[in-house]
Amino acid sequence: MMFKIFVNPLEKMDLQSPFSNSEAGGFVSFEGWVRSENEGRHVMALEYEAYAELAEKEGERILIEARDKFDIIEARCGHRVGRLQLGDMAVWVGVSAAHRNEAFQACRYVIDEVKRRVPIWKKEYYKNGDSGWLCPVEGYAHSPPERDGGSTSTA
Amino acid sequence: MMFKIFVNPLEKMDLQSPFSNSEAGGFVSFEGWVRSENEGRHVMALEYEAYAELAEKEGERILIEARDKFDIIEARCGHRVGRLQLGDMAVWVGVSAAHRNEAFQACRYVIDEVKRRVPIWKKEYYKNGDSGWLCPVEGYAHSPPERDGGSTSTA
Amino acid sequence: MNTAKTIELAYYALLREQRGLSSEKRATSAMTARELYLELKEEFGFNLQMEDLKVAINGDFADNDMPIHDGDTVVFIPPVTGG
Amino acid sequence: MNTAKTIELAYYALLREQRGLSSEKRATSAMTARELYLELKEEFGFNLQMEDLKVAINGDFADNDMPIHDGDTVVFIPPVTGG
Repeated sequence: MMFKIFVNPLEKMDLQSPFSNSEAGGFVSFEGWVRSENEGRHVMALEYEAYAELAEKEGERILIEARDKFDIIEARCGHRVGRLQLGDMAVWVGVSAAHRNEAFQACRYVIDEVKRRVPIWKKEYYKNGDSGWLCPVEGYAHSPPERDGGSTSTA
Repeated sequence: MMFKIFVNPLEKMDLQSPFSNSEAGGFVSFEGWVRSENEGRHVMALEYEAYAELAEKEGERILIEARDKFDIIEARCGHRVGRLQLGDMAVWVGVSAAHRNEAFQACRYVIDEVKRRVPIWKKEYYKNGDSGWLCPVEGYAHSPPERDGGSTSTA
Repeated sequence: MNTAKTIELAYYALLREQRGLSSEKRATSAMTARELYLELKEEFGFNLQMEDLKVAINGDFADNDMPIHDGDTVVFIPPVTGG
Repeated sequence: MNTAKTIELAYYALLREQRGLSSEKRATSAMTARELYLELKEEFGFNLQMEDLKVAINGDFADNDMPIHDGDTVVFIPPVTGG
């Protein structure tokens, strides 16, 4: 298990290379990409900031929970920080298992919990020159409505 | 949408390259790998055979169904045929969407339906020298019990 | 009524191995795919039952009881195990 | 009873921008993380409410009403938006 914060671009090949295992029959991965629109606003770029020490600790806990809850072989997650452009990969989750059902469920669990619990924050830069830290708190300025457990400019 | 049978090894980079799209916030992929054990037997290699014309037609229908059922942007699938070794990728499914929930659901739908409907067959070669076409029919020799909609030497 | 016709058959996987051929032309008086399979099963000792199989006629899935015509390509599809 | 202590604070994201600093040492008589935040909120005009925040003490999550001690590192964690 390994949760890691990356300052440099996430490299899928590197992230996936520890997964080779002849007992694994299925591998599910999730990639979160920076997309151009959030709540009707045109996003030009994103900036992610992490409380890295605690992010990696909490991220590792999530991966261990995934292994305890689902019959999987390996689970890993990488999260990018710094300034990202449209289409860049912000987060990668990979899970291998003997059977695909467990791989799908665990991968979904990891990304959901990472979004919910890991101390990482996103600032959006808009086409009109505005920018702001997303803040899903009722009544606060940048407060996108919930969707899939929190809609943002990634997924 | 594109479902394709490959005689040569599946190349993830090639399979994923058509997915770049600035509206996509999430990308989910599934990889089926040849694993070393099925129903307690030691698998050494696999051979896949396809009725290619109908496989690509039925596969394409599945991808279109996925797009109709779920709010996704793109879905693709590649399936390998021929002789595969342990760890080789037998099948790849990729789905992009604005939101991750749809990407996960559609990816799961595609692999489940591909396994259920697309005319492709798998022969397992065992450590003890035996081999046989898997045949999930009651009372038939090679008849693994159902698990996750059909347990085999991939996931 | 003359029901003699020539059918193109293609075999895959288990049926290909049991038949020892990938494809063949066959003269038959079978009216439907089901009748044709029973004829083949009898002749070649296929051990799959008709109800275990799907049928494709001319490149797409068809009902087992679909009539077959001279020149049709018929494929009997064992339970699939891809993925 | 002398409750004066020196706390190490680190700020992230919105709080970092509102404070204009990434970290600082601060003398405080606050007994708990909650009291400390109310002190900071008052002084620096933070607009997030205590109930919107989580607290980390010495590198791990802690209860808002956890006592704080001299030398502790305290981080107030705005609602997370990673992924």
